[in-house]
Amino acid sequence: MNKLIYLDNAATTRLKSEVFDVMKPYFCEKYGNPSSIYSFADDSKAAVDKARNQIADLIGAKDNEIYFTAGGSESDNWALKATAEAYKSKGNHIITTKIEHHAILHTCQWLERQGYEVTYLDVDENGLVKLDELKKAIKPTTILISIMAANNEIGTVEPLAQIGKIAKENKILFHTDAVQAFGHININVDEMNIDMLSASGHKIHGPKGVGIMYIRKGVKIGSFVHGGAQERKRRAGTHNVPSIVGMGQAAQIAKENLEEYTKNVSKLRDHLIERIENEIPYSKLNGDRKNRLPNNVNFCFRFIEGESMLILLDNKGICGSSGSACTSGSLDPSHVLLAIGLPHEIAHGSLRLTLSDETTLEEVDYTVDELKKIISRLRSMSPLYEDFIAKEA
Amino acid sequence: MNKLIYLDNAATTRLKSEVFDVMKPYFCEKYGNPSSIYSFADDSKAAVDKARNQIADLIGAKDNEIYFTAGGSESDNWALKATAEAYKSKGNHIITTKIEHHAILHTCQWLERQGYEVTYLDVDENGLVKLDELKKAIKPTTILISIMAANNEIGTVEPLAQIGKIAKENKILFHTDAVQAFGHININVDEMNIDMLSASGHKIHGPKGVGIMYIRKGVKIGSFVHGGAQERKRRAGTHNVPSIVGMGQAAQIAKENLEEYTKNVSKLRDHLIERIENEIPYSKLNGDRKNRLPNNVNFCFRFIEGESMLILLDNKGICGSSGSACTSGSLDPSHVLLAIGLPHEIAHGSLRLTLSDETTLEEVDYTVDELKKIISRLRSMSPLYEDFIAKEA
Amino acid sequence: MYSEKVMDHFNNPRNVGEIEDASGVGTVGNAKCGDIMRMYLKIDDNGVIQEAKFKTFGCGAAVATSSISTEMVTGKTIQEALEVTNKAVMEALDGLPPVKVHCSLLAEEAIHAALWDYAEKNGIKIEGLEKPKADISEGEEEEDY
Amino acid sequence: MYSEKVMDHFNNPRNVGEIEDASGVGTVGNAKCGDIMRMYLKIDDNGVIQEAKFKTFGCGAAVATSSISTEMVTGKTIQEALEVTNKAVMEALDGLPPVKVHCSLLAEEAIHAALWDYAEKNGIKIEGLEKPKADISEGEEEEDY
Ligand SMILES: Cc1ncc(COP(=O)(O)O)c(C=O)c1O
Ligand SMILES: Cc1ncc(COP(=O)(O)O)c(C=O)c1O
Repeated sequence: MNKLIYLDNAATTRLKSEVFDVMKPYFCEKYGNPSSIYSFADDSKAAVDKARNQIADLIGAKDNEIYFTAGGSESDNWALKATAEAYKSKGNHIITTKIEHHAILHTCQWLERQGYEVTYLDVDENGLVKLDELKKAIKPTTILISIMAANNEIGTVEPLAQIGKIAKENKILFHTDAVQAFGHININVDEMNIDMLSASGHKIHGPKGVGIMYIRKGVKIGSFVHGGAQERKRRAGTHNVPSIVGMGQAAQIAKENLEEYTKNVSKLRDHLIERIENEIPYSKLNGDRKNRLPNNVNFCFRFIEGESMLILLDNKGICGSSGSACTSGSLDPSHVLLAIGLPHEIAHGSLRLTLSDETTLEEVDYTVDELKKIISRLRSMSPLYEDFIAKEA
Repeated sequence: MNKLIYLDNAATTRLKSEVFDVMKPYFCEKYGNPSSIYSFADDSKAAVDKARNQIADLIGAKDNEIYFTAGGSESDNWALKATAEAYKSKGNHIITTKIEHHAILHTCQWLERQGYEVTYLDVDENGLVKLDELKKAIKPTTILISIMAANNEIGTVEPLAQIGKIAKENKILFHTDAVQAFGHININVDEMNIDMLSASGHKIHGPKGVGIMYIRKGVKIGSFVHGGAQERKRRAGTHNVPSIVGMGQAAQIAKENLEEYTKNVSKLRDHLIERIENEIPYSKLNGDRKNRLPNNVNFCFRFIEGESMLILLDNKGICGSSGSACTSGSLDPSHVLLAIGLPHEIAHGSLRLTLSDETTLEEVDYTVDELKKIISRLRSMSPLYEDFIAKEA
Repeated sequence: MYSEKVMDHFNNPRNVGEIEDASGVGTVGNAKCGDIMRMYLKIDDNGVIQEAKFKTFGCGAAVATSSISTEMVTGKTIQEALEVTNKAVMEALDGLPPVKVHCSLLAEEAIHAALWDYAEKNGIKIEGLEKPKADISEGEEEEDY
Repeated sequence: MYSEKVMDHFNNPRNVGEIEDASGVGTVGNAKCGDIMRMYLKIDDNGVIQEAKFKTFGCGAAVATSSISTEMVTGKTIQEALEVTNKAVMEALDGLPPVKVHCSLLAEEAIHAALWDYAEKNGIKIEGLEKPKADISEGEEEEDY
């Protein structure tokens, strides 16, 4: 096998060894349940408090506004379902977008089945929410605006501050799914008027299976996971101490490195984009060129299908992902690519490469070199390409 | 500080080093997302499959009937809420008991607020469900019976097979919260006619923040955490691979050791019970003497309050827990102790000591020696004891 | 969870016990709620508290607040003792966890109850002292976990 | 996810390309669904398939099923080629993941479409061969993840 070139950091990231080292004592030694009253549990308690503080720090929140969950999906479900329940008497209308993660979209569909009304906003061809359409969508019954901070497929960063302002002016709660943005771009819940925010540990080189929900003081939502009195009685379940510690540490590292990360990784990203655009014909960059996650590259290559591309990249040790139907496990290609206006056959040929601060220039260059060969090989066996060339001739 | 004597294994357990060793590679090396298609993720996928099999094996289930969650609380919420939703057209009545964990009780209370009807069965003075009352509680609208496999406070093991039989005869789904029983006593979902079962990793020397729900093939419940297509589209969220692997390994170890565990730990338990009963006056064993978890000891000591007992035990390095109001964070003592008929003032003086296969005879003996001194010290400063002695005299 | 001061007073409680010929005895709280505090006061002819003792059934905070309040009232006049409020007790203990604030209320009430008993026995009226409630009410909503 | 056989046929597809003077050409699937398979057959006067080639736009399974089905029909009579069903293709590949079963249907359809084209060009009727659907329907409900 070749050396591993991991360019799927939007799917999950490598747990940083520094993070693992901080987690380690909480597995077999400091294993006490933080809810216990004996002093053996003091370390666990202090560790959870510290992590809460590290995370609050990254987004300008107060410690007691951070609630630990099992991941981004749970946080998204919690935000939407509990808001719908708590603010039912105020209204039944929720505004979101067509390019949200399924954790939001499927939850919205579930809410529709419970009698809620959901508006799914269109986005422009770069994946940006149209603010005037957002304003127009607001009704007297609107209780929540849930718009992602950054898209997981095409990397587009939404205008959070402006959305927050609109929400605030209309006295509507604003939730943002920041799973891809948290630790990757600067977010400040006060400056951006964010009332609730979802994030996940494993997207920032922290552990899997842990996430957070930021809930602004004063937001009156109840629990999603009912049970014990953990997390100020808002989220039941024995604290997952090692993972919480890991997410805290990862957040702190992300904060410390944010400037450097942004600079280095977006430079690599731009190099990758430039080489592909220059060297591979019939390719198209997806997502906004400027308002873009530092680590996201997403292209469509015409006449070929994403899964075959991935397998051939895999043969060369390169890990990427695609929005093709074959890889999404459904018959349609990515709803995000369709929402930005791509026809199905183009969307099937998408490739997402997402970098990290562990990615090197050599890896990026090697990837482009191999990608070029792969794409011309696949085109040479594509009936679509055959027809296209025949027409051109 | 003294050597740590950890007798709170019902709260959480020490992660076994053998389990940690198996988890380790999945943090920083085999960190791939099992939903990805490149071969780097094959290890993660295989690891999740293996864990699923290890867990299925422990309870006589099929692999594809095991769904990974973030813990016992989530599984309990899922079982109740999704069953209520899916079988709404059949009825709106759920039967449970007064001694369930809050993950069940608070979820039931939430369901009541949504219009469901819940019967909370009484238990006898040992905490056993009365089967005739269960039968009487069944209505044409009953869609679910949820009764715990073993109680977390008093260790009473419920007659699962008989409950399952009643459920089956009446064509009602049977869910059991087996968080305390899983890996501690023998459970077979087919023989006991269990349709759904909740379990948690950290109660069997596995990791925190991971659990499972067993769902019998044919049970038509939907998701609780909506989103991605993981877990046969029934539970969204990136797989927590290291913890899943750990829970699988812990389940396998539990299965292999079950016989020895039962023998050794219940012997220690009985020794502890006997010494307390013989050496500490005005003490009362809570829970059923025979149908009892191998590792559970629960006593009430009259005239004293649980939290002070715990602090003084803690001074000696001994970790225990209590059902007193002070430790539950509410004003009432444990609902379980009240349900078995104890008056408030007695319930406040409860102490739970829960053993593991790592507990030694020396630890148990030392604990009783210290406990004796602590109890007489607390009684000497108790106005209740003063009054009692005055009356006796 | 507890401050060092609380732990010190819990582990080494001052003035545990009874006063046989107490000038006033007050018992507050109830066993149902898990807290009973009984305070014994010995008050001299000048109305100065010479000695204070307690017995308590309750949690660590209940024992510690009892202990420190016996210290705080000793040597004080009755009027001064009335200023040993739950706030003062809490401060003297370097704070209590939010769920334990009611224990400091209990201590204040125990002092009042013992003084009330003294006043009744001596047929006097202590200015600013009201008849103690039979029970300690619990109004606090738990803010923290 | 894929068997070794599938990976072998995907990585080293047999008979990729076009046949200039093909006896029959069939194109099935559509780009919208992400799968297009085009099969070229060269059939001799005895009705034996001398050569088969393909071009495919689609996933790994689509390429592999195309590849193996060109091998499977080569040397066969038309009637024998009709027995190269999707089941046979799947078996020859040591199975396909449940979500990929439709790819093997596509291969079967591609053979049929090429034979239909051959029959039309030659004005004959092949027994047991129906006019290929314009599109491949997708009835399978995904059982696995
Ligand atoms: C009987 C029972 N059910 C549910 C739970 C909740 O499990 P977890 O804390 O892992 O979510 C527990 C443990 O606290 C329990 O003992
Ligand atoms: C934007 C977005 N939201 C939510 C999620 C779900 O997060 P998790 O898989 O940690 O539950 C993801 C990750 O897959 C994501 O990218």
